[in-house]
Amino acid sequence: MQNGMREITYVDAGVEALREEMARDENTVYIGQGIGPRGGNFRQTRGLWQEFGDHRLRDTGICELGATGVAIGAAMAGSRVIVDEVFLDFILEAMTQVIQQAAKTHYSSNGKIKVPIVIRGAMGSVRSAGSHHSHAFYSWFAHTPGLKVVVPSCAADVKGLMKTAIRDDGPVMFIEHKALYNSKGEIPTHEYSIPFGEARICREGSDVTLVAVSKMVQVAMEAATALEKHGISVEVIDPRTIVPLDRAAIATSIRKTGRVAILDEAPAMCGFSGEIFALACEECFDDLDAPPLRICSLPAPNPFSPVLENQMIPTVERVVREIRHSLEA
Amino acid sequence: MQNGMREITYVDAGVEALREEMARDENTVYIGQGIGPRGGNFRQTRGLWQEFGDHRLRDTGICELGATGVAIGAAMAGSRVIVDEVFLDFILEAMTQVIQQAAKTHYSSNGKIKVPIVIRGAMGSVRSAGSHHSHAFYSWFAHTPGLKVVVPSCAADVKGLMKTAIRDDGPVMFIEHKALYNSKGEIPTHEYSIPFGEARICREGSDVTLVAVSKMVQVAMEAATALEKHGISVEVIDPRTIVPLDRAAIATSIRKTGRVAILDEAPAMCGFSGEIFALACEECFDDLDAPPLRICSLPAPNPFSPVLENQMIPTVERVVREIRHSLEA
Amino acid sequence: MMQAIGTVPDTAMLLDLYQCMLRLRDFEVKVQELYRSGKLPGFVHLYVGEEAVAAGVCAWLEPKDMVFSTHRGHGHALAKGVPGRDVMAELYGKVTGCSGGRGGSMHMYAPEYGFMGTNGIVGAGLPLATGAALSAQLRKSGQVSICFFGDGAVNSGSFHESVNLGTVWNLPVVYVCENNLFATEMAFSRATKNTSVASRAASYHLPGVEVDGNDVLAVYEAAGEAIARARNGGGPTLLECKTYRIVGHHEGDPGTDYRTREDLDSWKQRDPIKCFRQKMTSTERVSAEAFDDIVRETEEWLNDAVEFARNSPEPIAETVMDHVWAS
Amino acid sequence: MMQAIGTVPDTAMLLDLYQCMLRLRDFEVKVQELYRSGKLPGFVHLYVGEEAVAAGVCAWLEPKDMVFSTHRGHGHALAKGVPGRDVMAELYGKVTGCSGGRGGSMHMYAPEYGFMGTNGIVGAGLPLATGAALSAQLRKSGQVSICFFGDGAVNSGSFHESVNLGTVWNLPVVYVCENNLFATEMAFSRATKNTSVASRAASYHLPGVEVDGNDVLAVYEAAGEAIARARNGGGPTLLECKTYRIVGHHEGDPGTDYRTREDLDSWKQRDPIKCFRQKMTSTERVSAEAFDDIVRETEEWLNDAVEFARNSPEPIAETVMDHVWAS
Ligand SMILES: Cc1ncc(C[n+]2csc(CCOP(=O)(O)OP(=O)(O)O)c2C)c(N)n1
Ligand SMILES: Cc1ncc(C[n+]2csc(CCOP(=O)(O)OP(=O)(O)O)c2C)c(N)n1
Ligand SMILES: [Mg+2]
Ligand SMILES: [Mg+2]
Repeated sequence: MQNGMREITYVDAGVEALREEMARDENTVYIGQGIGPRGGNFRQTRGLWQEFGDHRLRDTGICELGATGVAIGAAMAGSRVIVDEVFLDFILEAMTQVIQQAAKTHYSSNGKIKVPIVIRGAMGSVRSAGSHHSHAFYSWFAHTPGLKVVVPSCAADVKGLMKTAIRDDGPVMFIEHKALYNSKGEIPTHEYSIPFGEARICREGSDVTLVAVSKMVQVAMEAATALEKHGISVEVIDPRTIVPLDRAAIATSIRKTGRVAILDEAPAMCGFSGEIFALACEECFDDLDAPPLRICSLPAPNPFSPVLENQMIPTVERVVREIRHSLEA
Repeated sequence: MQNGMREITYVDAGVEALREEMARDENTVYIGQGIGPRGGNFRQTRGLWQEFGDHRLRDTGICELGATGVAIGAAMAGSRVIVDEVFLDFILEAMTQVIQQAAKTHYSSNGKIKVPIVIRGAMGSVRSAGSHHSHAFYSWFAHTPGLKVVVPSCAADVKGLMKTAIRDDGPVMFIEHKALYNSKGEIPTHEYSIPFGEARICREGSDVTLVAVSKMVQVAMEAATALEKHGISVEVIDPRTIVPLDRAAIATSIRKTGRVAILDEAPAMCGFSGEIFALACEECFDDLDAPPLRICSLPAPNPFSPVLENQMIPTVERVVREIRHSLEA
Repeated sequence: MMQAIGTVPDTAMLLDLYQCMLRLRDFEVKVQELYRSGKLPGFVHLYVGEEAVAAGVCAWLEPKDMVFSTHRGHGHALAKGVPGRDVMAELYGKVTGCSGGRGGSMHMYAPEYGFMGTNGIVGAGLPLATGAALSAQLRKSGQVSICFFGDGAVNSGSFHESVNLGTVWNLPVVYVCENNLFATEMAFSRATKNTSVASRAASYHLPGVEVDGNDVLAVYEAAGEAIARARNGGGPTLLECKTYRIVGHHEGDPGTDYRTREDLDSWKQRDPIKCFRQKMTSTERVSAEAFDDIVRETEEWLNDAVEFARNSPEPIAETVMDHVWAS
Repeated sequence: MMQAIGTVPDTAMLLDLYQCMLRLRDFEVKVQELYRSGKLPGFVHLYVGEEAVAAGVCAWLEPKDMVFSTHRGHGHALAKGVPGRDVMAELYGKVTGCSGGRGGSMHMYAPEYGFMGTNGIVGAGLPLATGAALSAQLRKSGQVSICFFGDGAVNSGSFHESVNLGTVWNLPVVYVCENNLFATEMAFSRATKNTSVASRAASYHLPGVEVDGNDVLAVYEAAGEAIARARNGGGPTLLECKTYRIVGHHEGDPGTDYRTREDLDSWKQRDPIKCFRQKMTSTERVSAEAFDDIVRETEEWLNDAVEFARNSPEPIAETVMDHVWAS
């Protein structure tokens, strides 16, 4: 391990950020289901209740609509709030509060009312969770003016971006990936935060730029390693935040490689992959040797059968195959 | 007026389709707020209650979540259902039922349970309705596998597509535009329906393809007329349904003109405009003389002030300016 | 402004209540006239006939207290102390409006007066007000949060989830239902079989109280108790004020297709302002002259607000993207 | 299968109830074993301890009647008549499962048996079951719609909006709350101040009934009345069955961090199957031999289901896009 660094899980990195920020500002409250004594369904609040108590860790019954609205109201009134939907899927119960109130109030009030809230939820497929528990519709929030959207792919980003999210004076969608919570990564030993809108080059390469977020960054990295054996040098770039989006960094990479592929756990239609696609052409049309390539989940609800779901969601094999094919074409 | 045609408003065209289909199948029920004796907030069910009665026109209190879930359950049990959110904005109360139940059940049940439901709502900006009543997030539903998405721009399409929607055995999002309800158009005098997935060339042209849906088709047509005076020949194409999407027709037009612009009342980020952008490059990269052009609403909540909203949403002037600029560049 | 519970309001308070109700009434009647003559963009829902509720409740509020309102919220804003100029200018969509012209009738915000917003979404204020009360409890600020909502919101999940949370956490919030018997054209008795809102408090175990929403003194007393309970750590109250809008649902709705002339007329007989003045003068608690002075002041106050709004500038188009993001 | 209300169930019915409960129990114990040994993908929530509810309710149902279930739904599916083979194969994710392997534990559908689905979303079944009842009313099909839901769903807006609509429209639906006192680790008494679900019926004006959910005969009788009322046009009923899950929330949860050993043990004493058998034999209404025959049959039935599931093929990867669209 590099010195000044230590190993930690993706989920514990979030807990650390929360502990530091809740200790820093006692006007910060955390609302959700099972986030108190239980420490979170994913262990995402482990130890916080013991440290900050019932008052600041507010367990609720099953009422995402009410709990999310309560969180927004508390933020409007001057508290800093984290509201945890636990599974991102359950935010579907509370969309009216997220879109109509959290995203609009600062603008409609002419900047008079701030809504410093982090809306947290875990997205994506994990262990055949099935069609109700595997959504990856994070691009919806990017399509909604007024919401910032964070989709971290590793422990270091979870901690640094969570701290920035909590300190932000507006609503931030903090969307982790269920399947990453137990993954380990290195983070700095000293306190730090990561600004929004700065993409990370996860791996340098010269033949093709591969853009991915969240769990698909893992898939992209493995695919890049495999493609190297085929003599293809892949640059993997992770925007880390969709809003704000680091267009410059992505464009710079594409200009360098002349090609871009977008890897997404969500279906292609009207999503993130189309946005990066457009970005590539808007910024680098004359530098593109080929049209951008979209490698996305097939447009189906998530099937329960592992055999079927493995066919639906992009795998390392599929990424390797499609990128090789596109370069050989 | 052509013979075999007659004039009717966009809203009445929908009423006609509903009357014909409800008369055709007595197992068809319509659920929503103010859709009974009142005849609909937009007059979108005028006369139906008098004809079909309380049993088949089910007025509810303010409970979009319950009403939408009830509609889906009734469809699962074997009825044909139209559920009216009235303002599309209010579907935010019911997203969990639309996304988790309506869109998933046919797939998750291995095709055993059909959900023949039309989920209706009026989108878009009208008369400074403000930030809570002006959303155009139709692309969200296109991003959700299992939902078909209809966005009609004229009376003839409303009637023909509504009939197809009601007869469809799966869930269909039928998204009209508030500002079009009173617009007049010609429709055939004989009974007809329009299949999904067939784009309409609204105007032929040779210099640039302009893709738009819903109210933006009007703006596109006016802009095309204005651009003609500047010697620019615009082909306006309206996909009419986003899912299924008539990729072939759009691609054919782009190959012909060599250029494409997408006009959208929604913001660009992660939306419909990016999808058409990708389509253009995926299908016609080598035929494109320039990167596709996106002309979308600015990414802000809808302001109340007409002065501000007029600046936010694409106007004929802006479309003319941006297309001229892109062609002269 | 606070008074001990039970004590009858003194003359100053009686005049305050009258002034408040009259301002709300005259303001809305003016808005109706301006809207009909095409001066105002958007849509407006007028508070005419329900003034006793806002007046009786807000009489107890301190500036730091917070009010969450509805689509029918001009009256709530004025009663909480937002200047008529700021409200009227917002209805004109002018830059001097309380939301700088970005909001309009259903998006008025004036936190500087403790007014946390009208709202275009039915039921949305319920969790928001509950959350504001949670923040007040955490900050030990002594603030009370008031949630105004209509009978139409009672059948929504927002009501159910919010009142339950407010009760579980014993929050300083008062849920004030303005039960005017209709949600647009939908009679409350058609929307549910239980037409008592106060009775629903039993489902959550918080106090439920019903009062005549057209009797400003009855509202004043009941609200006083509920607000004192909230402020003293006694938790939330569900206060149902039975009232009636003697105008249409929104400007443009005659409001007579779904309500009988007789009902409408009988409720006009129970006009909260007329009745209050009549009662006060006949019992000689307040002199007609004192009331007349207020009538005159109110007229000047209103003219000033309209003049201010009319003469204020439009927002500048190029500022459209301002305030999408905080800081 | 229908019997006149009030009549005591005959011996055949007593044996049916026992068989149903035993199948549900043995099935879940087997699922637990299979899941722990890594044979099953996904997540499972077991019905152990609550068998009397599904058995007592479903005993009254005809094949055409419709049941809407929850995340804890294996028992509901079996009690409604879905073959053990179809349910077990679905848990294996096999193509022979009731959802062809596309669904899994929380997405089991067998409309051919009137089983309208388990559900991954708490509260989602409430409006769905209400809507199915609306369809039955429209089609005059004589079907009854049953909605099983847990105490956790009671605080959700779905409960509030659905029960109100079902009551307003007088629909043939029975809302069966399986109040096992906990939603995951959240005690119902922490989630709300009113721990009686049946009492909430007063808010909507429908009948509310509470029964001992561990006493199959009590559930049987109360459900019989509610189902007859629904079938005869008398409208919906809210039936609260007080029970307890004597296992964890889902496999993996020991279920003891938030519940005391004492509570758990005392509820194990009230095991619905043991108690029923004990009562029947001691009162000599049913012979031990008759029960033992059922124990044997059940074992065979279960082994057959597991064998079938184990030997069934996996879905074919290339079929992943099938059934996204109807027809
Ligand atoms: C969630 C939602 N559904 C529907 C509407 C449309 N709508 C606006 S006001 C209104 C009636 C509200 O009735 P009530 O709550 O009783 O208030 P009142 O108008 O009587 O003051 C409706 C249905 C809305 N704004 N929000
Ligand atoms: C809308 C929603 N929120 C949260 C969850 C996560 N969840 C699954 S089961 C459960 C507890 C349900 O408790 P209850 O309704 O009492 O049923 P029980 O598990 O006790 O049978 C929760 C919170 C969910 N599935 N859906
Ligand atoms: Mg009302
Ligand atoms: Mg429970």
